[in-house]
Amino acid sequence: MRFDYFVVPFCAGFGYLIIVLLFTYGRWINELGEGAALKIFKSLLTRKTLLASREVFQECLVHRKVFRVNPLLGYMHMSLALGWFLLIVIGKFEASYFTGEFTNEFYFPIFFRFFELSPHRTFTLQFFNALMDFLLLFILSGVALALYKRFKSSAMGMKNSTKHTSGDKWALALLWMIFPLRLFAESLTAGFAGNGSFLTQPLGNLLGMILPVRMLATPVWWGYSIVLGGFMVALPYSRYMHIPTEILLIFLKNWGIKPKDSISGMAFFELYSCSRCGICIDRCQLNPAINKKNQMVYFLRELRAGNEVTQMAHNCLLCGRCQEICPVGIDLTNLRTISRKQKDNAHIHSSSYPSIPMHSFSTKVLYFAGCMGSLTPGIRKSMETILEVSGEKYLFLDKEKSYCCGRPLKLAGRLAEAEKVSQNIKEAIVSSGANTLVTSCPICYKSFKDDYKCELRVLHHSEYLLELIQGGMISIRSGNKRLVYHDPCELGRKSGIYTQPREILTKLGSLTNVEEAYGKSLCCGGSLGHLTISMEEREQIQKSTAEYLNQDNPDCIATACPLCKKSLTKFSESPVKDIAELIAENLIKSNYKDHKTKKSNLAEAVRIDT
Amino acid sequence: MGRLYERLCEDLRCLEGLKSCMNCGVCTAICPSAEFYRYDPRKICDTVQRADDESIEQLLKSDTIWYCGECMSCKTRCPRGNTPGLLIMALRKLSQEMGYFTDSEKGRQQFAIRRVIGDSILTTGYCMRPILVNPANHPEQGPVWEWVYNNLPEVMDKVGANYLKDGPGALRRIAPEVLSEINQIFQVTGGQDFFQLIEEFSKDKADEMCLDAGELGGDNAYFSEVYTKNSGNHH
Amino acid sequence: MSEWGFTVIQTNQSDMDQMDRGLIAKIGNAEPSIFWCIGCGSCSATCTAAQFNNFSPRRIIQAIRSGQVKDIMGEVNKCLLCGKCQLVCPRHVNTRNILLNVKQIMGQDAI
Amino acid sequence: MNKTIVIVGGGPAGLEAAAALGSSPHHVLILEKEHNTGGKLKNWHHLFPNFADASEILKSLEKSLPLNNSEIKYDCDVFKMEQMDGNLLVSLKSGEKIKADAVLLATGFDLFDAYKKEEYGHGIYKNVITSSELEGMFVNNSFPDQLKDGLPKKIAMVHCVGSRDKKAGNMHCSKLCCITGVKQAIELRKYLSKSSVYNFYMDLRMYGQHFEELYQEAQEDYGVNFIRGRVSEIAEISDGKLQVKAEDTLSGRPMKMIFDLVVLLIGMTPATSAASIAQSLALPKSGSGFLAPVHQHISANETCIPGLFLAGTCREPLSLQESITDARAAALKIIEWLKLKDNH
Repeated sequence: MRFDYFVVPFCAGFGYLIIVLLFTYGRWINELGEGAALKIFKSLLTRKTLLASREVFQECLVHRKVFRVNPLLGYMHMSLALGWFLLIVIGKFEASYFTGEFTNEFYFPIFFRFFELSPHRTFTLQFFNALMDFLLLFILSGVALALYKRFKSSAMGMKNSTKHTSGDKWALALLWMIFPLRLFAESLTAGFAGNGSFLTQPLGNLLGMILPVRMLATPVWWGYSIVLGGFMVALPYSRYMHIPTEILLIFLKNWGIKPKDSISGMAFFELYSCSRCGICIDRCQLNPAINKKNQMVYFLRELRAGNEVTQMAHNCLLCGRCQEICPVGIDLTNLRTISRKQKDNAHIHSSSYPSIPMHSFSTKVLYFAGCMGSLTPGIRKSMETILEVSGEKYLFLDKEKSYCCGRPLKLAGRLAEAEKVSQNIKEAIVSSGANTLVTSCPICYKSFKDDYKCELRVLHHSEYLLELIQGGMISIRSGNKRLVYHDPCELGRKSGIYTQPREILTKLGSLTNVEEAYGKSLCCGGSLGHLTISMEEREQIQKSTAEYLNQDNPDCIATACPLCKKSLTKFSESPVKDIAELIAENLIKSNYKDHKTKKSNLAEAVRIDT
Repeated sequence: MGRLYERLCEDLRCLEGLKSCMNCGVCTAICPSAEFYRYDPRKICDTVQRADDESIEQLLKSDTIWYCGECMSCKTRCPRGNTPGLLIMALRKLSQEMGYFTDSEKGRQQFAIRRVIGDSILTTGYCMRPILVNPANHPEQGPVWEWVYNNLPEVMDKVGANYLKDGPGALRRIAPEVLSEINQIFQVTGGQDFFQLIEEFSKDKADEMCLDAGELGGDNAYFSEVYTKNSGNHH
Repeated sequence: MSEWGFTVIQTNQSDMDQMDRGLIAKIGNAEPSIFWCIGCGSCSATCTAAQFNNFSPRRIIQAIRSGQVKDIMGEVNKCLLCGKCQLVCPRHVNTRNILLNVKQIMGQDAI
Repeated sequence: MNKTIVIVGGGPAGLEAAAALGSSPHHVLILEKEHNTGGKLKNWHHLFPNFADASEILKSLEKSLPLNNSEIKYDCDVFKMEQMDGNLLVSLKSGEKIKADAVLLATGFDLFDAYKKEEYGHGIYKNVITSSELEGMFVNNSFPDQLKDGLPKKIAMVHCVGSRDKKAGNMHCSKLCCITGVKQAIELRKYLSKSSVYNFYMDLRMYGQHFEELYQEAQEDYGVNFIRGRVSEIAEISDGKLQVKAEDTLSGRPMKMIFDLVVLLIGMTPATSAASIAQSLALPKSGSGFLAPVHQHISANETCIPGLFLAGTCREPLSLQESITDARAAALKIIEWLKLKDNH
């Protein structure tokens, strides 16, 4: 048996880590909730697992998403993750090949060059040796970059990098020490044993000229083992917990496990998967003028530390820009929302919110403008005009009274209350017999689509209007106006509707693209999700977003959300219009008369009295 | 502009009492009643000024208009020369004429007033006589009053009042020809009809409440109900 | 002797010297925009919840400012947090945050 | 020595200043951007609080222009001014440049663009009009059909549209819309005797002579209703009828009401035409963007640029009477300043 006392710190650290991880993960898996076990069992032997494995490779080792943010940053992450991973795997192969047996002491590959002092003669062993040196160099280049990033983060496209806690700094110091120490230990050993390769051997020879290498080697191996063991002990308490957790998270996610509405189980997997890379910081529009150190990376850190986070949880636009770029793919806005959840929850007076009275609905299409629509009557009026011209029979659900879809309460973390409020509308929709529900408000849309779980088709008006155009129900004049489209958060990032509005707009004029569009689209500042931000601060965001969209002096800024329209109008030089308004302006009304004569075909808005 | 509003406008007290209120609230600030009741002369003026019949009807059927003590403090303060107190009088009159007064607890007390004071005027020529302050209905007067009440003739003699006797002096008996003159005045001016109206509306209400209202006086269930009932909701 | 329902009527007049300044001090600290309200009522007029019940953000702000804390018990829970009040306010008052603060400060009392 | 005084703007303030400068030996040049004088006054029918005929007033203002030393140039868009050897060089959009010894800015005001308050539906619903559009109807006697038939109509007057409103970016009180609302309510009641008019207000600022009396008259003699509450939104229901939502703050209840016509009382906002001039001279502005004088109390007509003066609504919302008084005060300051300049 190959043994030396210096392996003890490493073994102890490793053992400790395994116990802690088993205990922690066991607890979280236990909290996944009912049905999770069945779900995992059912998915285990399906394609989902393969897909998850691929994702683990792409994200945990190669860090594809980080590459997309900045290639140098991506290389830095990849060199550390993939490099270290390969160092372990290849090291194992090397040791196995050398000893001729697969099973050997688990620490043996790691301290291989300490135990195997004879210079390697065979080509294969020399190849392994060179490969290991190469990997070490690969990792060390990453460590050097990381060091450089500490001092100059802008070099990797990050205006701000994470301000770390002292615990994280300790773990970081240990991590950075591991590889230089390994280099030194191996070089010193190579200095007297000659078992090094292209990196370690010359360095060893060099050191041998000035240092008593034989005497120094063992203490440095001790140091290497201590640092390695120390890092593993520190790992569960530092941001490096993300290394093992992220792998599990990817599998669980692919198997269809979702976080519940409290910080437990799956939420912990997400929470501990945050590597505190800080990429989210720059994406946050509240940064840096309005508030510092409140971005997701800090929020998750406080949450993980079990600190009071109510204030932090509320100080967020919930725009989802950070989530879009998060390399780990954590459902960040959801974590923020569920942290807003109040203990005393269900105290809303549900009886105060009467349902939409049920008349005999004979229409197949329901139109729901949304409560914000009453502040942007241009959109409502345009939709009425378009629907009338199209000849579609429809019912305007909230023409006279505004009803709340419940999403504002949900975003504020008052889930039970949101449920109660939405119940009434849901009943009216379900029992209406209609097959299509069209809404002008992306917030309502998200709510109807994801939370209501109704049988009928739920469409945002941009989807519906495109259908009407494609189906020849309405025809529009094309123009040559230069348009810029602003993606509303709730429609784009949250609901994935990007193409339909653009398709409509290309029919109406020429669409100019801006850099921050699609998933990267800016928040208009109107954010329903941020409850504590002051109007002055909102206006800062509104102004900068409006200025950004106006950069190429378009003729008109198009959007598809009443709240975005309202927010951008004040500061925009060019007019801000909803897609429905643009269509209504360019509507060809030639068929209109035919419809008008057929009175029965006309939409009839039912008076809704309560 | 509704029916009730137009009827109010026929009342001189309304025309004089409410010209153009600008909702400054000084009447409410000075009002002794507003200090204790949920009573707000400003709001009443505003309601009437809006000429909305629905809310005027609500007002006429409520306890609110009966909280006013008609002290007319409001008249002295109003910067626009309005008199909410006069407006209240007009509202009360309309409430009596429409029969809405029976809808509220304080309004129903019109019946007791009609029976006690109304009867007293017509039969004796006096609004108020000591005999009307029955200790059973007025416990607040205490035991001394009860003794006085039981020994009224002797006490009156002792203090030198010409109590219910012919000739001059306080509380003397009113001559029959004078009494019939008073009755005639009531007949001609519509006072009798007005009393009759209150009687009729009250009797309807008494029937509705399954209480007997009697033909005269206060010795009946409806009278004692309206006289003594206090829901405790007046604040 | 008849049964008499005498009650001693409490004064309806508010004594501003005795007003409860605790809540306004705390809320004013957390959300100073409460002092900017001019009582125009546009919030209550646009309010989605107020269409169906007697909820009135303006009245709540007024009650807090004049220390009539009792009047707003249970009121804040009627808010649907739709944020339209803030969109129409001519003085940029963050009404939603005021209501959230009331809930937080008053805790169980606010129910 | 005779000097040139340029007056930018031929509205009431510009005309009155020119008239006041008539007795001086200086040459007065009025630069008017439209092709006739009178500014906003020419689109106004009757003036508060005494229903004086606006066209009569305009006529008398134009009549008092001195013939001997004044000149009016129409269709002149002034866009830039520079300081040059103690004088001011006025540049027109046409390319022409005029050297002036003194300049009086009487550029007036813009009316608030009511579409900016989209929730009120101006430009979306045909029966939502502005106070200035209503005045235009009175001037041209051209009322839409739905106002002619003599049936009872319900009309809402919405106060403070775009004024005292951070959302509209205007923190100032335009101060004249209150009395305009009262005046127009009376006019509507006179014109449509069966109509009822409701004024929705936050505060009624009846600061001027006879304003409060007119308010009282509106209530007593014309039965105009006043509801204290700011309108939050207007929605069109069937047949072009408009549902107005407000809180009746005095009774503490939210309310809705259906109207046939809604008149938005739009206020005065800083004139955009003055903005480029102010920018070229780095002239300071007040909070809302009106041109700022050196001292609000004691030198309200003077600016920090020597030889540049202000008169009328370019510096704050003013009534006609105040504008005219202000113009005269500015004229006096100009004469004083030119005298001082001569002595140096």
